[in-house]
Amino acid sequence: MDVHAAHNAVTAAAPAFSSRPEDIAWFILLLPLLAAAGITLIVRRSNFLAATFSIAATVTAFVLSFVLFLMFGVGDAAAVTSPFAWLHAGELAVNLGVTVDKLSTLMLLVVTGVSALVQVYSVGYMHGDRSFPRFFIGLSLFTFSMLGIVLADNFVMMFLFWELVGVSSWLLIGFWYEKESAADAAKKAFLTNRLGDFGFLLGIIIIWAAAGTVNFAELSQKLGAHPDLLGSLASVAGLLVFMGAMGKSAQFPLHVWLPDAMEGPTPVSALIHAATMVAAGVYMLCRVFFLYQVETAWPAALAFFGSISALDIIGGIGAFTALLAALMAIQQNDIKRILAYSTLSQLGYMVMAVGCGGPDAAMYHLTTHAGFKALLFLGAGSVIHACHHEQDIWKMGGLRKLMPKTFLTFALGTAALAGLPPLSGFYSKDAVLLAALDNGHPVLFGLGVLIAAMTTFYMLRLVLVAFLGSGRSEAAGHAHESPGAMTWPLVILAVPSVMLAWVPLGDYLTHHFFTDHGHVHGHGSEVISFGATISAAFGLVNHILFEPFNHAPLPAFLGTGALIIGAWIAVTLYWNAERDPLPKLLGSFARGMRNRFYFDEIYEAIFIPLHDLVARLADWFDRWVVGGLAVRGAHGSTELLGRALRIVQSGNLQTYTFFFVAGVALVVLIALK
Amino acid sequence: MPALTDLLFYGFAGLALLFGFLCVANPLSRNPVTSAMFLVLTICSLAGLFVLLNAFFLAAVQVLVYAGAVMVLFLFVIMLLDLKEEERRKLNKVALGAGTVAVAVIAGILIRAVTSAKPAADKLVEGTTKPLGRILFTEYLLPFEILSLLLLVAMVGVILLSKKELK
Amino acid sequence: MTNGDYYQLLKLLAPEWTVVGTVLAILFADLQFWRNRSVAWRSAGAASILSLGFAAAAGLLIWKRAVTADLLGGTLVLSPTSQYVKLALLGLAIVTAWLCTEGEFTKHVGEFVALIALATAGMMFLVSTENLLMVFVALELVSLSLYVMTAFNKRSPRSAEAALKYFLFGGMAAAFTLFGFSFLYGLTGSIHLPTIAAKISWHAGDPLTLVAIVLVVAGFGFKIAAVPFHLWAPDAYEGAPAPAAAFIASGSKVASFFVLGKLLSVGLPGVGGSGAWKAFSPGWLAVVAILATASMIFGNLAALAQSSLRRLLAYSAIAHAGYALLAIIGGSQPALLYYAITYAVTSVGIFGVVAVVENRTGNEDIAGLAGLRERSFLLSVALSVFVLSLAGVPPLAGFFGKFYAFAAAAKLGSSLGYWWLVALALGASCVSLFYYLQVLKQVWVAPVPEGQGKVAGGWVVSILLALLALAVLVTGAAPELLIRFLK
Amino acid sequence: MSLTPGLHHFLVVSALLFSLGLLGVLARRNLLVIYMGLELMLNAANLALVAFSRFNANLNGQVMVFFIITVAAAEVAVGLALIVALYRKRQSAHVEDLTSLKL
Repeated sequence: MDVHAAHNAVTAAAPAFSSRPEDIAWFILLLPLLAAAGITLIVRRSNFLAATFSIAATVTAFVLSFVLFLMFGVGDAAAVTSPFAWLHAGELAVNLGVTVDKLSTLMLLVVTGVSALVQVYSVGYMHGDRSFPRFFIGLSLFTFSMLGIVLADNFVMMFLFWELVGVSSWLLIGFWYEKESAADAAKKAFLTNRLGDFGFLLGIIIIWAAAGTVNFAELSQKLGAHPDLLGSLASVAGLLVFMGAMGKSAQFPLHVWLPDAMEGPTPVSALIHAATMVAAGVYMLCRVFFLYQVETAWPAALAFFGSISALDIIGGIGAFTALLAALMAIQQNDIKRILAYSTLSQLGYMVMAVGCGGPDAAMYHLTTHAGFKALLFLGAGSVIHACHHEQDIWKMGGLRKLMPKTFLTFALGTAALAGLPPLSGFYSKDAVLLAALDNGHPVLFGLGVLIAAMTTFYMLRLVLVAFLGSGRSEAAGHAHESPGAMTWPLVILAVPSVMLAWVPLGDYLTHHFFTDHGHVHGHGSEVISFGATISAAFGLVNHILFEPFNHAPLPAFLGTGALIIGAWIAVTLYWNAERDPLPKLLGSFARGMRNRFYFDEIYEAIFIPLHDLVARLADWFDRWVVGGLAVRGAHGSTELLGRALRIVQSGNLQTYTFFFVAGVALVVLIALK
Repeated sequence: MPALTDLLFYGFAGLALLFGFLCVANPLSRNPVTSAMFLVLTICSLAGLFVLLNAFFLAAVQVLVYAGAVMVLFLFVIMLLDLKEEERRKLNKVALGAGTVAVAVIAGILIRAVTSAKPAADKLVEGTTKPLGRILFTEYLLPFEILSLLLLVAMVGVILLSKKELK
Repeated sequence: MTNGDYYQLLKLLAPEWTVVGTVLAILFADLQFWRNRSVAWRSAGAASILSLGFAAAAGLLIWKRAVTADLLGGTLVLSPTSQYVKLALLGLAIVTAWLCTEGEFTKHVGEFVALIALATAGMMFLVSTENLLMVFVALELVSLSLYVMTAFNKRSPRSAEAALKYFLFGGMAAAFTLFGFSFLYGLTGSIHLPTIAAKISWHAGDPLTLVAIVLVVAGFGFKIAAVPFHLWAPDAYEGAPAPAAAFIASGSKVASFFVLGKLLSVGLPGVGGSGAWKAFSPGWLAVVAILATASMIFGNLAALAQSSLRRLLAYSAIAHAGYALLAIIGGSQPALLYYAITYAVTSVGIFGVVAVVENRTGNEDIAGLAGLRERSFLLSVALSVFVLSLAGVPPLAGFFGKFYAFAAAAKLGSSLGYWWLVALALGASCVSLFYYLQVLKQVWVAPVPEGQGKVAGGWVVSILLALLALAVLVTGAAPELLIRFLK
Repeated sequence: MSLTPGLHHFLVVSALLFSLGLLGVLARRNLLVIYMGLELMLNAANLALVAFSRFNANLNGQVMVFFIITVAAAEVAVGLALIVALYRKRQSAHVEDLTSLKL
C-alpha cells in the first residue's frame, strides 16, 4: 500500500464524521469539553457515568487523532488550517483556527493516548474518593485545554489555551484542597507559570505590533520573505516567547513549581507533569521554531550579547536545567519527587535540543518521553497505592515479587529512560546528542552525555531500592498487585516505551522541520512510507538497531557508554546498601570491587559541592524571587508595604489633598521636561 | 483705558486677594465666622472685577447667590453646630511646611502658565441679561434643564442627610 | 432655535427622559403608597419600578440605536456607540438597584434607588456630549448623586466619613478641572470639543496648554481613581453602602472613561506629545502614561497589603484604571470601552457577592469568605469567575480586555515606543494574581468557620449574579459579541 | 507686563486666589473653613473664565460661570448637610478626627 492508497483508504473511511480533516480536528478538540460539560450538568452524582463519559470522549478523540495521523502524518497531505473570525477590531484581527500537520497530529496522538490511559488508570487509583466526578471533570477540562494548545494556529489562541491549561492544572494539583501543601503547591504552580506567561504575552504583543499578525503560517511566511521584519527586537521577542515555555516546561529558574506539584494525585502527575502540560513548552518552541531562524539582532541596550543568539541562550538554559535537575534527583527519597526531577531533567534535554537547532530531536524525545515517563509515574502510583500512600523508597523494597506486573513495566520504563538500546529512549536521546554535536555545541554535547549517565544512575537507584531487596516497612511487606484498571495501562504504555522508535519517527519529524533544508540526520536519510515500514518491520529491526552506531558512532557509543557507567555506579552503590536476599551472591562482587568508598569519595568531592551550589542557587531563587515576591509575599514584604502605605493612606483628608496637589505639581514638572 | 478703571482693578484685585488671605489664613482669629465674613467680602470684590470685565449679569448673580444665599447657608450651619474657635491643636510643622511648599509650587506653575496666554480678540461683548438669556435658552438649553435634576438631587440629599434617623 | 428643535430634543433624548420619569415614579410611589411597608418590600418595589423604567429606556435605545446627531453647539452628540454605552449603564444600574435588597442600610430606600436613577441619567448625558459645559454639569450630577448615596447609611459613622472625604476630594478635583477647562476655553475661545481640537494645536508648546491638560486629567483622574488622585477611593469603597460602592466602581467608571477618552482624542488630538521610551515630549500622552505607570505600580502593591475585601477591590480598581489608561494612550475607543464595560460588569458582580456575604455574616474582611464553597456554591463560582477575570485569566473578559488595551498601546507610534508601559502593565497584572488568589484561597480552601451556616442572596440577586458571571465568560470567550457594538 | 490691566492681570489674580483657596484646604483643620477654601478655588476659576470671555469676545465663558455658580450652590447645600450629619455622629468638625477609614 503506497502513500496515496493509504490516504484514499482513510479519506474513504472518514466521511462518517466529515470529509474535511479540519472538522475532525475541531471535533477532537471539543470532545473533552463536551465530556466535562456533560459530567458537570448531567451526571455529577454518578461515579461510573462520569468516568464513562470522560474516557469515552478521550478514546474517541484518540481514534480520530489516529485517523488524522494516517492522513497527515503518514500520508503526505499538506497542512491545513480552518480559521474562523474570532475578532476583528481595527488592526487587531484574530482568527481561531486549527492547524493539522505532521507536528500537531503526532502531538494529538500523544496527548489523547496518554490522557485516555491515565483516565482508565484513575478509575482504579481514585476509587472511593468522594470527589470522583470532579476529578474527571478536571481531567477532561485539562485534556481540552491541552488539545487547544496543540491545534492552535495562532499565538493568541495558543495563549488562551495556555492559560486554560494553567487553570485546569491548578484545579487538579489542588484537587485535595483540604491538604494545605496541595493548595499551596497549586498556587505556586499557577503563579510561577504566570511569571513565564508575562514574558510570553509581551512577546506575542511585540510580534503582533511588529509583524501585524499572530498567525503562525502568516508569520512564518512573512519572516521567510523579510527576515528583518522584527528589527532589533528579533532575539528579544524570541526569548520572551521562550519565557512562556520556561514556565510550562519548568526550565530554570521557573522550575520550582514542578517538584511541589507532586502533591496532586499521581495520575495527575503522570498526565500533567510527565507527558502533556510540561511538554507544551517544548511543543510551542517547535511550533514557532521559525521565529528562531531569523538573524540574531539585539536592541542597543542588550548589544553586549553580540552574536549570541536566542537559541544559544535557550540551549544553555535547557542544559543547565537538565544538569541541575539530575543532581537534585540523585538526592531524593520520595519516589514521585525522583520522577519529578527526572522529568525536569529530560525537559531540559528537550529544550537543549531546540536550542541546538534540533526541534525534530526535541519532539522525538518529547514523544518517547511521554510514553515511558507516563508509564513510570503510573507505575509509581501503583506502588504508592499498594503501599498505602507511602512514598519514601527506603520504606519500600522487595516489591518485585509482590507486584510483578508493575515491576516489569516499571523496569522497562526505566530502561527506556536510561536509553538502553533498542528501547525508544535510546534513539531519541541519540537524536538529541547528535543535534548538539552536528550543530556545533560540543559543550552541550558533553553535558548531555554526563546527564545521560546520571539519569541511568538515579533511575537504577530507584528501582534497586524500591523493588529489589526486602520490604523495609509494614506497608511494603503487605503490598499487593494493583487492580486491572491500573495495571493494563501500564502494560499498554510499555509497548511504545519499547517499540516507538522502531517506526521511523525521527525521519518523520526531520521531514516536517527541514524538508527544504536538506538538513537531515538521524537514522535513514529518506522518508520511509508507513506501509513499507510495516511490511518490512522485522527486516528493519536489525537495520534500526545498528543504524545509529553506523550513521553517527560518536553519540551512540558515548550514550551507551554513559548508560553503562551510570548503571555500574548505581549497582555498585546500592546493591550493597540493601539488606536484600542476595547479599552473599553480590557481597563478594562488591567487596571485590573494593572501591565503593572510592565512589563515595568521588561523590562527596565533586557531586555534593556542585549539588549544594546549584541547590542553594535554586533555593535562593525559590525563596526570594518566587516566594518572596509572589507566593510567600504575605509576610515580610506585605508588612513593609503596609508601613509605606500607612504614610499615604493615613485616613487624614489633608494628607490626601496634599498628595493630590503634590501629584499635580509633579506631573506638570515631569511632563514639562 | 481710562485711569479710573485701572485704579478700580487694582483696588478690587488687592481687596479680593487680601480678603481671600484673611479668609483662609487669618493670623488673628481662627473663628469660622470670621472666615465666612471675609469670604463674603472676597466674593463681593470679585463681583467688582466682573463688572470691570463687562459681566454685569454675573456680577449681580455673584452677589445675590454667592454672597447672599451660599454664605447665609454657611453661617447658618456654623451657628447650628455651635462651632467655637478652631481648637489650637499642636500644628504638624512638617505637614504645614510641605503644604505651603506644594501650594507655592502650584502658584508658580499657574502664574507661569497664565502669563503665556494671549488675548484672542479685542472686541467688546456685553454680559448683560439679554444676550446671556438668549444663549442660555438656545444653545445651552439642555444643560440648563439638567440643572433641575441636579437641584432635585441636592434637595433629596440634603433632606435625607440632615434629618435625624428616627428609630 | 425653533419649536421643531425642542421637539427633536425631546425625541432624541427619549431614553433619558424615561429614566427621569422613572425617578419621579419611584419617589412618588415610595412617598405616596409605601410609607407603611417594610423596608425589604419597598426596596424590592423601588428596584422593580427602576427595572421596568430602565427596560423601557433600553428598548427605546435599541429601537433608535442607529441614531447620529450633533445638536446645540455639541451639547448633544449621539452616535451608535454612545447608545450602546448607555445600554450598558442602564444594565449596571439595574443590578445596583437590586443590590439594595441585600441588607437594610437605610429606611429611605426609595430615595436611594431614585438617586441611582438620577446618577444614571447624569451618566447618560455625560456620554452624549462634546461640550465642556455639558460635561461639567453632567459630571456634577453624577458626583453629587454618588456623594449622597455614599452617605446614605446613617447608622454607620463610617458612611458619613467616607462621603465627606469623597465629597471634599471631589470638590477639589472639580475645581482643578474647571480651572483647566477655563484655560482650554481661554486658549481656543470655545468650549466645543471639535472646535477646541481645531485651534489648540496652534498652542501645542505653550505652558498654558500643558497645565490645562494636567488640570483636566487630574479632575478625571479623580473620577477613575488614578494615582495620585485616587486617595478617596479606598475609604469610599469601604465606608459606602454596598450598592453605592458598586455604582462608584462600575457605572461611574464606564462613563468617566468614555468621556475622558473622548475629551483627549476628540478635543485634544493635536497636543498629545509622546510618552514613548527615550522620546518623551510634553502632551497628554505623556501625562496619561505617568498616571498609568503610577496607578499600576501603586494599586497592585497596595492591594498586596490588604485584609479588607473592599479595600482590596479599591486598590485593584486603581490598578485597573492604570490598565485602562493604556487603551486611552493607544487611542482605541473600542479597546477602552470593552475594558471599561467588562470591568464594570465584573466589579458590580463582586460587590454583589460582597453585599450578600456581608449582609449574612457581617464580616467585611477577606477572611469573611472562608469556606464559601460549602455555604453557597453559586456565589463561590460567580466570585471565582469575577476574580479570575480581574486577574486577567483567559478566557474571561478581563484577559481579553487587557490584551486588547495593551496591544493598542504597543502598536502606537513607531518602533514600539510604548513597550516599557506594556511590559510594566503585564508585569503588574502578573503580580496582581497573588492577591486575587488570596481571595480564592479563602473561598475554596479555608475551612468553614464555626457556627456559620449557608449564605444565600435573594433570588433576583442570585439570578443577576449568575447572569453577570455568564456575561464575563461569554464576552471573554467571544469578544466580538461585544466589540462589534463599540466600533 | 504693562500696568494697564489686561488679560494677564486678571489671570494672575485668579491664579493667586486659586492658590489661596488651596492653602486653606491644605492648612486649616475646620471642615467648614476647608470648604470655604474650596469655594475660593471655584471663584478663582470663575474669574479666569470671565476674563477669558472678555478677551475672547464671546459669552461662552460667562454662561459657564452662571452654571458653575448654580452647581456650587447645590453642592454647598449637600456638603454642609454632610458636615452636619457627620457632626451628629462624631461631635466634631475637625478634619483630624475623621480617620476611622485608613490604609
